[in-house]
Amino acid sequence: RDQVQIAGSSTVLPYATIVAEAFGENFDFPTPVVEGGGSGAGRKKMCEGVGPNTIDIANSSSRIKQSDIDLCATNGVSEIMEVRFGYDGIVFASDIDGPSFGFTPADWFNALAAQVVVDGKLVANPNKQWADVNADLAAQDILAFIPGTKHGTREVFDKKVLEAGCKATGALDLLGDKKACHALRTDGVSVDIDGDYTETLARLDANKNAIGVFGLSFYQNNTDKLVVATMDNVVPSTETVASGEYPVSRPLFFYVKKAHLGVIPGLQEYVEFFVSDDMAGPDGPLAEYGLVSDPELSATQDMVANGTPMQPLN
Amino acid sequence: MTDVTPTTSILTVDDRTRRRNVAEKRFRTYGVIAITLAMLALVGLMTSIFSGGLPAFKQTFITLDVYLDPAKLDKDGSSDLEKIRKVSTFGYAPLIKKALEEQLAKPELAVEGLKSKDAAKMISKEGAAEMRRFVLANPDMIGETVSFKFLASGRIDGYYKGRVTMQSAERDKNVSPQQLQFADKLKDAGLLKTSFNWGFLTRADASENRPEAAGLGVAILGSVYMMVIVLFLALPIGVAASIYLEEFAPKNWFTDLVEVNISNLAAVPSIVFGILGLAIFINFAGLPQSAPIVGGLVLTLMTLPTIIIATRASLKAVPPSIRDAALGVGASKMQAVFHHVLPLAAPGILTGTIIGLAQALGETAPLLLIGMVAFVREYPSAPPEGFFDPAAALPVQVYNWTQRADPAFVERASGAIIVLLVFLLLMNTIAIILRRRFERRW
Amino acid sequence: MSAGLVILAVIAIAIVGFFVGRSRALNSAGGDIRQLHSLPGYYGQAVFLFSAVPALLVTAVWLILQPMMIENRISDMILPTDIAEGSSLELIMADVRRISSGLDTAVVAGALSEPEIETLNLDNTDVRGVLAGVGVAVASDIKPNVLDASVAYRAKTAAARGYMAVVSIAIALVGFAVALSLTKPDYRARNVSEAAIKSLLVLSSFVAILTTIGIIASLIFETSNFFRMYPAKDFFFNLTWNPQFTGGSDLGIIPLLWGTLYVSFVALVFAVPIGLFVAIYLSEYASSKVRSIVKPAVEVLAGIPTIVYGLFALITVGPLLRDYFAQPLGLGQSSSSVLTAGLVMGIMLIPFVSSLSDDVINAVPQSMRDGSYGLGATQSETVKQVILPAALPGIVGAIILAASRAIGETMIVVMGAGAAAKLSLNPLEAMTTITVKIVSQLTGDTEFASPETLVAFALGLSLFVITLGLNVLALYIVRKYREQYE
Amino acid sequence: MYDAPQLGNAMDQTTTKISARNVQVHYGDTHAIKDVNVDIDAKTVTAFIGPSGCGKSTFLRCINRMNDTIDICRVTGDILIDGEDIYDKRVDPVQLRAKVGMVFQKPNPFPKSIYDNVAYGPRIHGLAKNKSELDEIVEKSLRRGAIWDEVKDRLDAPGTGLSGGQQQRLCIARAVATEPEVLLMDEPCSALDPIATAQVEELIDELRSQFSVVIVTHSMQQAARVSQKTAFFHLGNLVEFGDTTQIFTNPQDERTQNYITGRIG
Amino acid sequence: MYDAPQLGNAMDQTTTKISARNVQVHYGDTHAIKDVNVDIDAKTVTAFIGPSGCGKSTFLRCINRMNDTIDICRVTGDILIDGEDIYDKRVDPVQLRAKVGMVFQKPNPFPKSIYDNVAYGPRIHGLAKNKSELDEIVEKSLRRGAIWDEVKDRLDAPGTGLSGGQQQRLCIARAVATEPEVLLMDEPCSALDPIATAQVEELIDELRSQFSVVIVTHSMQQAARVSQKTAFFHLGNLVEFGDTTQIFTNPQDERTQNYITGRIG
Ligand SMILES: Nc1ncnc2c1ncn2[C@@H]1O[C@H](COP(=O)(O)OP(=O)(O)OP(=O)(O)O)[C@@H](O)[C@H]1O
Ligand SMILES: Nc1ncnc2c1ncn2[C@@H]1O[C@H](COP(=O)(O)OP(=O)(O)OP(=O)(O)O)[C@@H](O)[C@H]1O
Ligand SMILES: [Mg+2]
Ligand SMILES: [Mg+2]
Ligand SMILES: O=P([O-])([O-])[O-]
Repeated sequence: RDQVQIAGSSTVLPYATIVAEAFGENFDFPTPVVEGGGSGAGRKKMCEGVGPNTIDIANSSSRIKQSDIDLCATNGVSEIMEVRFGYDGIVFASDIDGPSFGFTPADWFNALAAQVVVDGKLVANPNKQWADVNADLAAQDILAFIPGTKHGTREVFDKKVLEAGCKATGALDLLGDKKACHALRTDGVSVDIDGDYTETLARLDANKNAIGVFGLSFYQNNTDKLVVATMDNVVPSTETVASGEYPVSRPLFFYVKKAHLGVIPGLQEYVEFFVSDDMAGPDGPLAEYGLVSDPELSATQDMVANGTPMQPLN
Repeated sequence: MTDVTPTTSILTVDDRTRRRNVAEKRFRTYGVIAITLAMLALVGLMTSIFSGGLPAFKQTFITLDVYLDPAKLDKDGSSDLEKIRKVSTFGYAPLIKKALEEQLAKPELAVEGLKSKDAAKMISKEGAAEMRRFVLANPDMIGETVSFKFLASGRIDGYYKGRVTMQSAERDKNVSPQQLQFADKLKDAGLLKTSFNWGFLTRADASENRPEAAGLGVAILGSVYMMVIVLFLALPIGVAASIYLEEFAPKNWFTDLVEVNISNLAAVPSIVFGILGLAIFINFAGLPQSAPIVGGLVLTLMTLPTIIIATRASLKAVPPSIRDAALGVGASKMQAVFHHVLPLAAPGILTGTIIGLAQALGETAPLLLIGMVAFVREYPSAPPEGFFDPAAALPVQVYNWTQRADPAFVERASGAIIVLLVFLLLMNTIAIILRRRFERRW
Repeated sequence: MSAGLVILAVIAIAIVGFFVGRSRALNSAGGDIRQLHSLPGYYGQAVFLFSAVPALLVTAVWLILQPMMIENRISDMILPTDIAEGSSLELIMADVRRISSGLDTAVVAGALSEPEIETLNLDNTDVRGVLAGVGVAVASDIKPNVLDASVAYRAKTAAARGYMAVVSIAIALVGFAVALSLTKPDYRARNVSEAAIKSLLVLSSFVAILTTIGIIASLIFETSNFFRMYPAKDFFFNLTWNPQFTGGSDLGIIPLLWGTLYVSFVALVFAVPIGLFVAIYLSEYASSKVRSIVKPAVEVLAGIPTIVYGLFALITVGPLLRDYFAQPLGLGQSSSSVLTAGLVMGIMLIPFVSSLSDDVINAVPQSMRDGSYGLGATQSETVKQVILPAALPGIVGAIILAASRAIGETMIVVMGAGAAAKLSLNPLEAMTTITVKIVSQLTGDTEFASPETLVAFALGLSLFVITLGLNVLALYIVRKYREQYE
Repeated sequence: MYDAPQLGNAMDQTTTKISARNVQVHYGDTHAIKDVNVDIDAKTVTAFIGPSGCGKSTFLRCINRMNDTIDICRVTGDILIDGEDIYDKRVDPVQLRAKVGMVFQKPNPFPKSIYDNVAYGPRIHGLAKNKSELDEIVEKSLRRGAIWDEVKDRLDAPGTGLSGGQQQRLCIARAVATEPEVLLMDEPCSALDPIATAQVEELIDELRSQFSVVIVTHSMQQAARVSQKTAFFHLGNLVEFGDTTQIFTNPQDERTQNYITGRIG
Repeated sequence: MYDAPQLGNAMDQTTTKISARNVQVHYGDTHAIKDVNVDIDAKTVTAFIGPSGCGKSTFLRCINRMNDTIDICRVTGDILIDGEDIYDKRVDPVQLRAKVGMVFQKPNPFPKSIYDNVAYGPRIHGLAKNKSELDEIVEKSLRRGAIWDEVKDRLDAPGTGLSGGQQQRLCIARAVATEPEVLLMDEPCSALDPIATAQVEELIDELRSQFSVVIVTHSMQQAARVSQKTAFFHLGNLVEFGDTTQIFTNPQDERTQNYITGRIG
């Protein structure tokens, strides 16, 4: 096999293809083959073993899990390199012709949670319109398209929006358990999307009064159709995410099978090229597409150059 | 009794016949309605596919004279190819920017408020790559001014296809009204043209940053390879299995089991065939990831039940007297089947093949698990080695493109569907013609 | 001699055998075909088969057994100390195989020469580097014993290949000779070659069985893992499907099963009548010209990628049904619904029903129609009472095909019916199917070894068993109904 | 050899039931029927005789427009039944065929039970008010078809599992079950033994009291026995038509003579 | 019941070609052939007569094992051809059928051209070395089937577009084209006119000089004309078997007598 093979997160996929394309153009190696399929599936594939019919790199929009590392170990993939190359912002947007919104996590919790606090007591969610949730918001029926439970984005939504809202409204104290904050109403107001952001966009098109959850880069490519909502009065952008002002974001990774380094032609070069300033830097094509560049990129570059394997998860 | 006058005239239709004729008409109308519905659905779908996809076959190009500046491309003037090779595409981008700056400086082309950095964005990022390829192939041209026909970026292209308007550009982060004005001026100056997009059929896929450069070349090859495998495996195996089950197998619980089993396989979700393919062909047999051979084998297994069910149904429909006639002149059962029964069952077999291949050609889910739903830019080599090289497939390309953020990919996805349908028709034409030949009544 | 060359050689011998056998048969009969038991071609085929089949079988068995035998011996060369913690003998043997084939590659690429390999040791050569240079991946640094084992493995393999070539070709030649000696006028060559063809046919029908076994085998392991993490009782009887990212999910199959059956049913309600009427009209009423255009045109519906149907459902049909049907009737607000997905899927399934039914209806002998017309039946009466019953087995096949496709469809359901699992009778509500969930649980972000992912395998296997049951039922019903005919 | 016809009813009152004028039939390029003119009387049995392939079946099929179902078949000229042109646009072939029944040359039972084969016609024409009436019709028809005794115990068995002669009689029973005014029978006794043949001939004679019967036969004896009128076809031409006794005793045309005496085939 | 005949003494030259011993045939529950024993001589024509549905076709189909193709049909007992049991495991039914040809009761031409219909047998048995030999065989067979003149101009036309009698003769031509040693003919002349019938009878007579012919017929006259031996079946039983002249002039069994004189059917 003479080309690098990569699989995993669909969030990372666009970045990986941009890098792969540029890599193929500028190096004498063939362009790597990049597959989507989801972070979990990608890590599983990487851990299937060592050899030409297994992949070299797993893209992941969340950190690798201990169970994956164990699986890798049982299949002889003992050394893995973890590369964090940037951040992904998650935004809330609606149809451009509708009203614009300014949310807080508490608004989302009150709009979508199965149980909310009314007069200090937990009751089944009675809110019908955004204005019921927060008088400052438009009097528009609540309808939200959120990522399905298999998406990493959902995990971020659960943690950074719902849990934060849960705490802010005081529901956490009554519910007692963080996980209970994740329970959503089932009356069709919150719709899980198993597909991708394009499906969410199409659904917004069919339901003009809905609000969808998107990745920052996806939104940036569709600013003529979508109007983005602020969160805690912060407008999402690569800058506000990088500075940490905009709260809803997550790191992006890829994992390299060390046994293949120096064996699969171009693998080392690809990894280095990916994290180079030319690509992943704040002015590189990845940032242009919507990646929030990692402020600690140079540390990553050093790590890649040294081939430092990953330390055990703590 | 002796009265010979006719009971009824046949020229006047009696009540009961009238009622029956109404029923007949109604029945016939149902048929017409059914066909009309099917045709309407077809026309509706076709219209939406074609209206969405036809623009993909046109592409906007910008012709520019670019000075291949030795100061950038061959810094030490050594003309050493190794060193020229070191200059990456990032090094070529400024040359394009410079060339545009020159155009922008011309009074008739000047647009107020348009920065040269933004003007450079009107040219596809593929432009730099094309220039680099050109220079590496013709290093002696460094220092000359060369005219390049660059792809316009997706948004500019979209402007001439109605996807982007001045209004939408106001709100669009990736394009500004000034850029559009400049494009219009370039057009007036004859530097910007729209022409047929051969690249759409021949180029490989491109990344999110350059939808205008994305093409179907690799996907078409991958689909061809897979269909060759499917056709040459699924058709013979399917027909052979059906012949055995229908004509030779003793009718007992075991053949019942096989029959039920085959119907059941038809109901297995296609992704499960992907799981099977991953387990058996890649993990067990050690075949490579992302390769058409694995895709073809998986699709073969998926198509088999369709062909078997169709073939058996049409073998059943051949009247036994034909078999008797052949056996009666001393043909063996095998000869009777191959000489007489099979030709009569051919229309049904071909129908099964048509439907089975259509399904196989359009299927994405099983390919998901064997690594074929991927970004592949290298063309697979010629068969048989090519069967083992990574490749994409047409439905995969459609699936990928519909998931991308840039709206230009939506149009390409529809264009890819048109290609897929044309491919399907080409593939099926032979089958359709053959089927018409074999159709007969007796 | 590589395995490929051996196979080619055997086939070449067999092809020669075909021609020799044929002409020998002709000669033995003095050029008079009538003296032969079978047509001369059959004698040729018999020689072909005798030459090729045993030799190829031996080659195949040899190719499978050889690595096992050799590995058995070689694995003694690996000492327990060579096996690192967390690793296993199997993994090391995989390395041995990879290194030895890598050495071959290196020789071909000119990076190593045969004499160099004989004296190869880790002190004088950076083996890993050399192999990497020719693009062969090796898991970790090579230990001396592993290298020795690899070299030995390579040598033994080469020797075994040589024996194999000799043995296979010898068998082919023996088969050739035996078959030729059998070639006499009264030799039943046709029976031999037909028996061979028949075994091919039997083998082909085993492909279907093997596929089934393969599917079950590839699902059962992870399914059992799933049931170790998640109680079977809950999976089969829990009425909610609500997977969570972080665990603690409800994974009841019932709502998914309901959705599957409901959506498929709705799709068939559209597809079967329309498809049947299309078939009837095309085969009984339409002119051959209309038929030759409409039939392939309808078949295009089966070739449109399902994603197009999905978008059609999502963007056009869904909102339409919601605005003009669901909302005015107060039946719901959702633009995704069972009805949307069923309707759109029904369109896709039309050709599955129509084309095959058309073929079998067309195959009903004309004398049946004549008999009915002669009694004064109208065309529709003839169709309903004579032709459809006569064509029933084929039509059932077509419907089974359509139903199967409906159950297995993903994209249309995701976009048309949504992704929410629900138990409801209202066809205008969003629901989802087993297949959709198999795809979404299998491709996602959660870790693989979690019940949320593994449930996909359990769903696949359950669906397999359920459809098996439905098929048995269908066969039983058809049998019972069909008995009065034929 | 020939039995003299003992069916000498007075034939002066007969009226014309079917008349053919300049009928021509082509199968593609084959000219199968050449300009045939004939008047077939009501309440008589007319026999069509002639060598194999001369066009008897073709002409017979014209009379109830069964040739409509053969794509390549073209019929020109007029055929009148009760003075009405059956090729008229207003004519409903379905109604015509209900009135003009047919027994085909090759027995073609439906792949249904024996009972359903016979009940099929009465059902579609609504001849029976209820099940017991239908049972009666079926029994009566099977009796008339001279097959009741053989099949009465297995009415539910498939009609296709009968012997050749039984199938033929089943088809006769099926045709008479709809009570047509004209019955066209294409070699109805070809597979029947003498006794069964006699029974069918009896049936034909019985039908004649009300209806017209046209029968194609290769047996001169049979023609002589059952028919009052005989038409002799040769190579697509209607060579001679007249009273059966006259045709067999005193043929006008040489070809008829030759055929009857066994010199041309 | 009628038992195996011991009357070989009178005809010492003739040898037994086919002998059936205790043959029983069941179709599911129907007992179609009941314990039949018969010896059929070489180089003779044997006629099977009997009322419709008595089992003639069934027995005929046993002789070349065509009944194998009917699922529900069970045959017991032995049938020997040239002393060899054809139901023996070692017997290849294909070879048997090449040796024992058959003309079916219902004409069943292949939906192919007339030429291919006839050429099919010779092709699969390799009877012709080249195209012109094949042409010869086809012409000769069609001539023997008394249909050459009618079809010689349209050998490429489909066999299914022929008239009933033409199809029947085509099937006869197809059967003789393979030159079988025994020819089983199930009512081969049922759709034929007298002349064609005479020609086929001539053919049968000609075949007799080398082969055995078994013919099922409903025409007593035909049986008397062409056969040397006659077997009378009734309700599945072989009632009587003997020289044709003896059967027709001096039947031993009452049932035979009744059938011949037209009293049972
Ligand atoms: N395929 C079949 N399935 C069931 N019963 C059958 C089948 N074929 C024939 N029979 C029955 O077996 C008996 C003998 O049939 P056979 O065809 O041998 O009669 P036959 O003597 O040839 O009569 P015919 O002169 O009418 O052709 C009949 O009662 C018939 O109904
Ligand atoms: N479907 C057809 N296509 C073409 N030619 C046909 C067709 N049917 C009959 N013919 C031809 O038309 C002529 C008359 O055929 P027809 O069936 O009327 O003969 P027939 O008198 O009934 O003969 P038979 O006594 O053999 O049944 C024949 O030459 C025949 O070959
Ligand atoms: Mg006829
Ligand atoms: Mg019979
Ligand atoms: O595809 P994801 O793993 O990024 O959701």
